[in-house]
Amino acid sequence: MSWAGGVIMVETTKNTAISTTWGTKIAKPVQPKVAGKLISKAKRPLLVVGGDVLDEDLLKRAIQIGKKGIPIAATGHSMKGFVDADVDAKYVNIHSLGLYLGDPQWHGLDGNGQYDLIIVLAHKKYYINQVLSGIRNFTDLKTLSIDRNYIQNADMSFGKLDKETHLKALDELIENL
Amino acid sequence: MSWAGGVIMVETTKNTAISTTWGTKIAKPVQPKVAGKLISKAKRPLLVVGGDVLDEDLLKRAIQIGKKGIPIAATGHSMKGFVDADVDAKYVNIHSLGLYLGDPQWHGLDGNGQYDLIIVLAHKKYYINQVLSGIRNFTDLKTLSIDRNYIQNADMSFGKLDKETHLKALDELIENL
Amino acid sequence: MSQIKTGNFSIEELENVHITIGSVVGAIEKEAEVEEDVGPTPCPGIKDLREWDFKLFNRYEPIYTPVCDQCCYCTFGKCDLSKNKEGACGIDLASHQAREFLLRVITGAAAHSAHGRHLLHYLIDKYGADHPIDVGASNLKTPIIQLVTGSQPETLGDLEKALDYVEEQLTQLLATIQVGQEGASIDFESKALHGGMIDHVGMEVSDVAQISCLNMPKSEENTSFSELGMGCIDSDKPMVLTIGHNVAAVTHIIDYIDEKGLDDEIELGGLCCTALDMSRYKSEGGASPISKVIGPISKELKFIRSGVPDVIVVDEQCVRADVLREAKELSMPVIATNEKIMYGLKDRTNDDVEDIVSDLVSGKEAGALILDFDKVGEIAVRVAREIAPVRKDKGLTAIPSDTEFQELVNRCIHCQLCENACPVNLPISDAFRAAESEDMGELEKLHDLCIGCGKCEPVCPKDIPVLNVIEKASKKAIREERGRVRVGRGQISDPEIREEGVNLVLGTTPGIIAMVGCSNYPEGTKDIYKIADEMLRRNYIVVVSGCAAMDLGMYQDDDGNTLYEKYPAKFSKGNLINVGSCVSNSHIAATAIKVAAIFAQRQISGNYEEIADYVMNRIGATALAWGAYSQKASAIASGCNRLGIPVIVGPHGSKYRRALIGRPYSEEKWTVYDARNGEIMPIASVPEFLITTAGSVEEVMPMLAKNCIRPSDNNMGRMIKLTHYIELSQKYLGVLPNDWHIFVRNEQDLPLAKRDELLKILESEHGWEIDWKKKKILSGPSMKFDISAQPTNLERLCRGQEV
Amino acid sequence: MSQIKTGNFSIEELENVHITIGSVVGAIEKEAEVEEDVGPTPCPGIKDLREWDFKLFNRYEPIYTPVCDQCCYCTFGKCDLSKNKEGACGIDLASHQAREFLLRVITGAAAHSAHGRHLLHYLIDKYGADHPIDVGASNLKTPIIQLVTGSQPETLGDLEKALDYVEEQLTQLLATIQVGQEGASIDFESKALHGGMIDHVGMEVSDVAQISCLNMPKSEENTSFSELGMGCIDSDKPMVLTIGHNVAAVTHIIDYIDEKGLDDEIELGGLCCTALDMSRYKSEGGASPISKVIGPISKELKFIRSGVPDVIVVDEQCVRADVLREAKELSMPVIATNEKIMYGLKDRTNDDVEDIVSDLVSGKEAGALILDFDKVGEIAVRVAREIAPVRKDKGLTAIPSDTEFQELVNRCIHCQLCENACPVNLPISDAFRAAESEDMGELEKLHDLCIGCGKCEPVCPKDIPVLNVIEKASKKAIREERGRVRVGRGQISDPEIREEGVNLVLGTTPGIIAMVGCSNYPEGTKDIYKIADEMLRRNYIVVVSGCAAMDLGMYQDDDGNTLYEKYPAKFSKGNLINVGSCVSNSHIAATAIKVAAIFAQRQISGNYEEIADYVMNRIGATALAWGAYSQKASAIASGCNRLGIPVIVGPHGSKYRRALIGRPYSEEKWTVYDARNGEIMPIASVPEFLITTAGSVEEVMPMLAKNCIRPSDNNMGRMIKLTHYIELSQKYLGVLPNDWHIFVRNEQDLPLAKRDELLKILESEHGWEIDWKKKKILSGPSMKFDISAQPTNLERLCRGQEV
Repeated sequence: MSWAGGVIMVETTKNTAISTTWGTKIAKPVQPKVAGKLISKAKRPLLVVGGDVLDEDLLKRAIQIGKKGIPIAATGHSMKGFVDADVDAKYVNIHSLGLYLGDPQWHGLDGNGQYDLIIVLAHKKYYINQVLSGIRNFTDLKTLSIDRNYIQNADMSFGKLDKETHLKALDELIENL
Repeated sequence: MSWAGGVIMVETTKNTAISTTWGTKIAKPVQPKVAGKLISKAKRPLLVVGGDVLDEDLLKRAIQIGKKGIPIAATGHSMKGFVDADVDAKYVNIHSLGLYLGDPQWHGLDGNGQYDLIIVLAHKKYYINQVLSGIRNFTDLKTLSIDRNYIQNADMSFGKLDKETHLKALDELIENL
Repeated sequence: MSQIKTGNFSIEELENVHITIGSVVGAIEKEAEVEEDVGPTPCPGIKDLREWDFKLFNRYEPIYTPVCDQCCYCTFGKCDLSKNKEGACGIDLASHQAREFLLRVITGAAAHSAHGRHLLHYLIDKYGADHPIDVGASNLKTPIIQLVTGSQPETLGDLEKALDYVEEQLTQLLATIQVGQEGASIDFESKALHGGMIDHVGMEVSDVAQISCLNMPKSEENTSFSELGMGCIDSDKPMVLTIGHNVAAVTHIIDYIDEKGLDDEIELGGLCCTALDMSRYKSEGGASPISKVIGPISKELKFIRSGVPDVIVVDEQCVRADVLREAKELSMPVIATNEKIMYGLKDRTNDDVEDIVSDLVSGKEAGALILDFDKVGEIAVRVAREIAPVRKDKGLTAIPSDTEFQELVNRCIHCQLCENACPVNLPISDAFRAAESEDMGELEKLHDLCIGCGKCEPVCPKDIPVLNVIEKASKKAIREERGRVRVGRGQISDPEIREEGVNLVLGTTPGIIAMVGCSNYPEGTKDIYKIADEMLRRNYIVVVSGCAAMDLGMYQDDDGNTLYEKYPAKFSKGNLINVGSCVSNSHIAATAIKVAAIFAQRQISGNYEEIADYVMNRIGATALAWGAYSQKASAIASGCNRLGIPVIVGPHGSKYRRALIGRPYSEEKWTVYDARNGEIMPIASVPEFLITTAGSVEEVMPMLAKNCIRPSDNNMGRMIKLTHYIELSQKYLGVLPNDWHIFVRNEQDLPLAKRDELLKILESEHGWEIDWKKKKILSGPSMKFDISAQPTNLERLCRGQEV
Repeated sequence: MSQIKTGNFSIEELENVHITIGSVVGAIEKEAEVEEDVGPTPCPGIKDLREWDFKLFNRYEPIYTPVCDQCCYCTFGKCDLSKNKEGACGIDLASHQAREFLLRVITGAAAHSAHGRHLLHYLIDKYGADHPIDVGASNLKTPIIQLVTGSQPETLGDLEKALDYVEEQLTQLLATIQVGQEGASIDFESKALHGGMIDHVGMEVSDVAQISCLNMPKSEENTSFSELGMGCIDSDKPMVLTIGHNVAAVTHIIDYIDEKGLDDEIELGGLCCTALDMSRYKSEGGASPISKVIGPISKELKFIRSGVPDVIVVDEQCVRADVLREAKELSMPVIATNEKIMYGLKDRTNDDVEDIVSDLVSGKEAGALILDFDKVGEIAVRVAREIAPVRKDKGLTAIPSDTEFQELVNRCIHCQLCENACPVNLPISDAFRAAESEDMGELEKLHDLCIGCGKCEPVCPKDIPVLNVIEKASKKAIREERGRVRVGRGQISDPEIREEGVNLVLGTTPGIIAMVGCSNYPEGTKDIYKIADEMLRRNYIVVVSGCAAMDLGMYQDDDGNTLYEKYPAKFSKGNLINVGSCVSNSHIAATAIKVAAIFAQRQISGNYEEIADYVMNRIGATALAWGAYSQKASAIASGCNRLGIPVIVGPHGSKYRRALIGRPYSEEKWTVYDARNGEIMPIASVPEFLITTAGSVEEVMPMLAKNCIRPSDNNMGRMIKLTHYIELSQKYLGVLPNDWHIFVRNEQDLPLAKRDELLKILESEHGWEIDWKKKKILSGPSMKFDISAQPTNLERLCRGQEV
C-alpha cells in the first residue's frame, strides 16, 4: 500500500471506531511518518504526556522525542519519568494547561511563547478527549494524538493500536523527526 | 468508475455533509442501481412520500414507482397527487405511521401485513430525519432515502443532489426495479 | 419561627407582637379538608394522578423520535443509547427520551412560573397582597388553580400559595432528572404530564395577577387593536424596542411616556409577548394602546439589524442570546431589567439616572442592568430620544447598500453550507444565484420562510451576512409587513360559557381550535392565517394567544381587513378570540374547565381526574401550536394533554422527541364506560392522539376537524363535524378520508348534502345494510347513538361504583 | 385566603375559627429586617451575590470542555455550536456550556432539596412541626441556613421556610435554562454558583431534620462502626437490600426487625447513602447499627447479579434504572417507596399487606409501589424471609458456573467493542485472552477498576455478559471485600471549632481535606484510601462523607484496622471524621462558616459575601470529589466554590464541562486588600483554582497540600504547609514543585529540614538575595509577611470604606 510517494511501515489509520460523538468532527487518522513530518514542521510543538507514559517502553520513546528538542508538558504524575532524563519536561496540570494554551498572553512552560502544535501521548482516553474538546472549540491550535487509542477530538490521531504496533509507530515517527 | 461490476449512470453518493449528529450512525450513501435492487429484493417495501412530491417531475416518478407494485404511504398532503393515478396510495400521518411501523400487530395500510423496507421521498429534511430517528432506534426495519437531500438517519441514502441529478437518479432507480 | 398547634385557641398574647401574617396557611388546608366540595386530589403530588396518566398512555402511546441517541447527563458517560441500549446507569433510550421530554416540560413550566413569581413579587409590592383578583364577569376566576389545588384565591397574596405548590412540585420533578432516579419511561411520562399541569397553574397565576392590577381588558369582547408588523414603525422617530415576556418593567416606560406626554414623540414597539402585554396594559374598556407589536422571535434579529430601534429593553424569555452583541454593532444600548437575563452587564440599579443615561448615550457602556423599573422607564425613553438623532445621522443599519449587496451576492461560492445549517433548509444558494442575475424575487421569497435565526452566517466560508442579504432584497415586503392584532382579552367569562357550553358539548359548534405557540413555521407566517381563516369560515371558535395571535394579524384581505376585523370576538361559533400573551394560554384550558363547572355543574375544586375525563369525552377542542419552538410549548401542550385536550404541532415539533398517538386499528383501546350503568361502550378513535405533528397546513385542516369529534356529540353535532372533516379532506387531500365511516352511528350523523353518496359507499365498500326506502342504516356501525349516554374513562364515576 | 396587614392588631375574632397557623411567615421576615445583626443579603436572589461571583470569575476563569458541541434544547435546532459558533437562538458554545453546567448544578440541588422536602413532610407528619432542631453541642445549629437566609430555624416547621426559599430559587434558575433567556456565559456561571449555594441549604435542611428526629449521632466523636463490603453479608440468611438516599422508609424496616426481634434472622444491607443513614439511625451515643453497608453505586449491579439479596427496597437517587429488570431475572421482588422512582409498578399502598406479600413471594408481581412505610417495613422483611429459602434452593444468581465461565471466555472474538464502550477503557479483551489460558488474574484485576456500569454487555456481538464473567473471576476478591465504616457523626460541634479554629486560620493544622463524592474512580477504590492515609499521616484533618466514606473503609492494614480505627475522629489535626451521607456534605461547608462565626466572631446571618471572603482567604480547606459522577457533585462543588473552598475532581470530572482555574502567571489577579487600610497586597496564587481535575492520585497529593495554603498562614503554618507540598511533590512527582518559591515570604516560611538547600535554590535559580550568615532572605519575595494583615477581596470591608 502506498501513501504520498512513500512506503508505509506501520499502519496506524485503521480501527478508528468511536462509541459516542461530540459533534460532526472527528480526528483524521494519521500515519506515523506524516505525524513525524507535521511535528518537524511545527514552529513550537509541545508534547503533552499523561501518567501512562511511565510504562517503560513508552517512556523511552517519549524521552527520545524530548531529546529531539520537543518540550514536554508532563501532566498527571508523569514527571517522575523525566527527572533525570535530560529533556525539557515540566509538570503541569492538564486542565490548567488546557486553559493556558488558549491564552495568547501565556508565555509557555519555558517562557518562550505559545505553542502551535499539541501532541498528546499516554493519557486516559476519556480525559484527553475532554481536554481536547475544549482546545478544539475554543482555540486555533492544531492537535495530534500519537496515543494507543484513537483520540477523536484531536485534529489528527492514530487509530486504536495494540501495544506492539503502537511502539513501532512511535519509532517510525521518531525516525521522521 | 465502476461499481460491483456495473457502470454507474448517476453518481448519488457524494455530498453527504451533515451539520449535526444524532449519534455515531449515519446513512450509507447509495447508488440508484443498488437502491433499485434493494427495493426489488424486499418482500414488503413501502414508499413513504411527503408533501414535496407534488412537484410535477417528482410526482411522475413516484407514480412510476407505485405502478411497479410498490404501495405508497401518502403523508402530509401528498395524497392529492395520487387521486387518479391508479397506484396503491393511502393517506397516513407520518408520525402515526412511525408508530404503526414498529408495531408487529399492525397489518399495514392495506391489511396485508408489516413492511420490511421503508423508502422515503420528498420530505422536509428535518422532519423525516426525526421520524427515521425513531424507526432506527426502536424498530428493526431497513430504511432507504431516495430524496434530494442526504437523510442521515436512514440506513441508506442518496447524497445531496441538485434537482436534475435527482430526477435522473430516480429514473435509473426505476429502471432497476 | 413558632408553630401553633391545631385547635381552638386564643392568641391574644400575640397582640404585643408586631407581625404580618403572610398567609394563614394551615387554615386553608384545613378548610379544604372539611369542606365537602373538594375533590380527591387537592394539590396533587407526583403520584396522585398517575393512574389517570396511565389510562391516557394505555390509549395514547409515547412514540420517541430522539434528537440525540446519546446521554450526557453524568460523568459515568457519556453513553450511546442507540437501539434502545442501556447506558452506564442502566437507563435505556426510551426512558431517557421520556426524561428529556420531562426536562423540556419542567423548563417551560419553570419559565412561566418564575415569570409569575417575579411578577407577583412586583405586583404585591406595588398593589399590596390584599389587592383583589379581578378577571372580569366571572365567579370562577381561577379555574385551573381551583381545579388543581382545590382552593380559590381571592387576592394577590393568595396566589403566592399556588406558586409555593408549583415550586415544590417543580423541584420534585427536576430532582428526577438526576441520574439514578426514575427507571421507567412510563413514569417519566406521567411526571411530564404532572409538569404540564403545574405549568398551567403557573401561567394562570401570572396572567390573573397582571389582569387584576394593570388595567388589562377583563374578559372583554370588544378590545381595541394594536398596530402590528415591522412595517408599522415610523423610523423617523426615536424608538424604544422591548423584547421578552414580562411586562413589569415595560409598564413604567408607558407610564413615563404618558406622564411626559410623549406619545407622539416616540415609537414604542415590542417583540414577543411583552409586546402583547404592553398592548393590554391600560387597555381596559376598549382603550387603544400606545405601543406597537413588531412580531415574534423570528423578527428579532431582522428588526435589530434593520437599525430602526434606538434602545432595546429586554426582560425575560424568547430574547435572543446575542441581542447585546448585535445591538452593540449598531450602537443600540441594551437595558436588561430581569435577573434571568443580565448579559454580564454592570448592575446600575443604584446609580444615578443622569450617569446611566450619559454612559449609554455616549456609548461608554453598551448596556446596563437596571432593576429599578422607575429608572428603566425614564432611562429607556431619554436614551432613545437623545441617541436617535445621532444614530439616524449615522444611518446605522446592518442592511447592505445596493453596491454592497451586489458584491455579497457575487461572493457566494454556492457551497450550500448555509442550506445545511438552515433549520428549514431554505434554497439559499439558488436564491443567491438568481440575485447574481439581478432577480431579487427568490431572495425576497425567503424572507417570510426564514425564521431569522442567523445560523447561515457563521458557517459561510466567505463571511457573507446571509440574513442581511435576504433582508435587503425584502425591503418592500418588510415595508408592507403591517397589520393589526386585537388586544388580548383575558379569560372567557362565565356568562359566555353559560351560553355556549351546550353547543360545544353537543357538537353543534363544531369545535374550538386553539392556535398558540411561536413562529417556527414550516412554510412561513401565512400558514397560520390560512388555517384560521378556513376554520373560522366553518364556524369553529378560534382562540389564539401569544405569537400565533400576532402572526394571524399580519395579513389583510382585499378590503384591508385582518381576520380580527373580519370575525367578531365573542366566545361563540365563528368568532376569533385573542386571549393575550403566552401566559394567557392558561385561559384556553380554563375554558374547558369552565364548561364542566358552569354548563355541566361539575364540582371542580381538587377534582382533576373527573374534569379531565369530562373534557376529553365531551369538549371538542384541539390545540394547534404550529410554530412551537421552545420548551414552554411542550409544557403547555402537556398541560392540555393531561386535561384531555389534543395538540398538534408543526413538523419541527417532532424535535420535542415524543408524541402520544393512538392506534385506531386497536379496537380494544377505543372504549369508554357509560356512567349510567358502567357498561363498556365502543367509541370512534378520536381524539386520535394527545400530541402529534403534521407536515403541512393542508394536512392539518382535516386533522383539526376530525379531532374535534367527541363521543358526546348529538346527531346534529356529529353531522356538522363530519361534514367539515369530509369537506376538508376532499379540499386539501383530494379524497374522502379513509376512516370517515367509523364516525357514523346512524344515518342522521351523515352530512345532509352527501347522504346518498355516502350511504352507497357504506353499502358497497363497508358492507353496511341500508334500507334504501327509508334511507336508514340497518346494520354496520360499531357503536350506537344514544344521546343520554354518559361517556367516561373512570369506572369509579359509574352508577353503582361509588365507594 | 386572607391577608392581615402589618401592624399592631387584635385577632380575637379568629377565636371562633378552627385553624392551624402553619408558620408565622411575615413575622420572621420582619424580625430579620429589624434585627441589626442580619447582613446585607438574607435570602439572596439570583443577582444579589453576583458581584462576589464576578470577583471569583475574574481570578478563576471558566474553562469549557464540552461533552457535546451541539445544542438540542429547542426545536429551532438542533444546532452545531462547534468553534464557539452561535446557534439559532444566538447562544454560543461557551454560554451553552455554562448553561449545561448550571443545569447539572440545579438538578443536583433539586435532588437534595426534593429529598429534604420529602423527608421533612415525613418527619413533620411523624414528629410534629414543633419538634426542636437538635444537632448536638452547638448553638450554631444551621450555619448554612443562617448564612444564606438570615434566619435561625429552631423547629422542623421552621425548616420549611428555608425550603420554600430553595424551591423558589431553583424555579427561577430552571427558568433560565429555557431558550431565549440568559445570553452571557458569565451570568450563567453566577447562576450556577447561586444554585450551588442553594444546594447546601437543601442538604442542611435534610440532614439537620433527620439528625433531630431519628436518633442519629449528634456531633459525636466516638460513633460506632458499621460492617462494610460485599463480603460482609451472610448469604445464608434472608437479605433485604436497600438502595438510595432517603432513609425515611428504611427506618420502618429497622423498626420492624427490632420490634419482632429478628436481628439475627435477617441481613439488612444497603447501597449508597441510604446504607449510611440506616447505620446512623438509632446509633446515637455509640449504639451499633444492625444494618450493613454494601458499597456505592459501582457495587449495585454486581451485588444484585450475585443473587444474594432476596428483596430490594429502593427509595431515591443513585438507584440504577435497570434495578427492576435485573432483579426480575433473579426473582428478587422490588419495592419502590418514593414518587421519584416508581418503575411503572402498580401502586399497592392501599392494598392489604397479606395480598402484597403473597403477590411478591409468588412472583405474580415483580415488584410493588408502596408509599405507606409501615407496610414497607413489614412487607420487606416478610417477603425476604418467605422467599429466601425458595431463592437459595434454586441457587439464583447471574454469575456463571465454572463450565459456563469457560464457554463465555472462549466465545470472545476480541472485537474490543466492550473496551470502546467501557467508561474507563478497561483492557477487557486482554483479560479474556488471559482467561482463555486459565489465567483469571487479569479478569480479577478488573473487578476493582470496573465501575459496574454494564455498558460492555449490550455492545457485545456475542452476547457475553461481560460483567458476570469478571465477577465470576473475582469471587475471592469479593469475599475479602469487607471492612468497616465509622457511623456518620453529623456536624462539627461548636466546642470543637472553638478549639481548632486558630490552628486552621494560622495554618498550624495544615488543612482540611474533605473527601466526598462517589465511586467513579480512575484507578479503583484504593485511590481514595491512599490519599486519606497519606494526608492523615501528615496531620491534615480528613473529613469524609457519602460513598467516599464507604470506600475508605474497604481497606485494612496488616493489623486488620481500617483508617477509621487507625485515626481518631475528633475535629483536630490527624483525625478522620465521617460526617455521614451525601446530604451531610453540608456540614463540611458549615464547618468553615462556623470557624468564621465562632473563632473569628464574624456575624454570619445573611452575610454571605463577607463569610465567603473570610473562608477563601483564611481557611485552608480543599475538597476532593475523586469519584464524582452525578449532577449532585457539581452542585455540592459549586456551593463550596461560592464559599471560597476549592474542589478537585477526578479525571472523569472533566465531563462536568467546565472548571474554574486561575492563571498563576497573571500576577495582577493575585492580590487582596488589607482590611486594616485598604492597601492592595500581593498574594501567592492559591487556591489556584476553584474547581479542576487531576489525572491520578499521585498528582492529587501535592495539589491538595498546595491548595490548603492561605494568605492568613503565619510562618509556622506556612512552613508546615510548604513542607508537605514540597515533600509530596518530591514523593509523587519526583521533583521540587516549579512554584514552591512563590509561597516564601521570608526565611521562616521555609521547611526547617531543607532550609539551606532551598535558600541556595532561591539564590541561584531565582536570584533572591540571601544573607548567609543570618540565613535571612534580604530580597526576592514578591510579598511580605505580616501576621496582622487582614486579607480580603472586599473593598467595602476595609477600614475607611464603610458606607
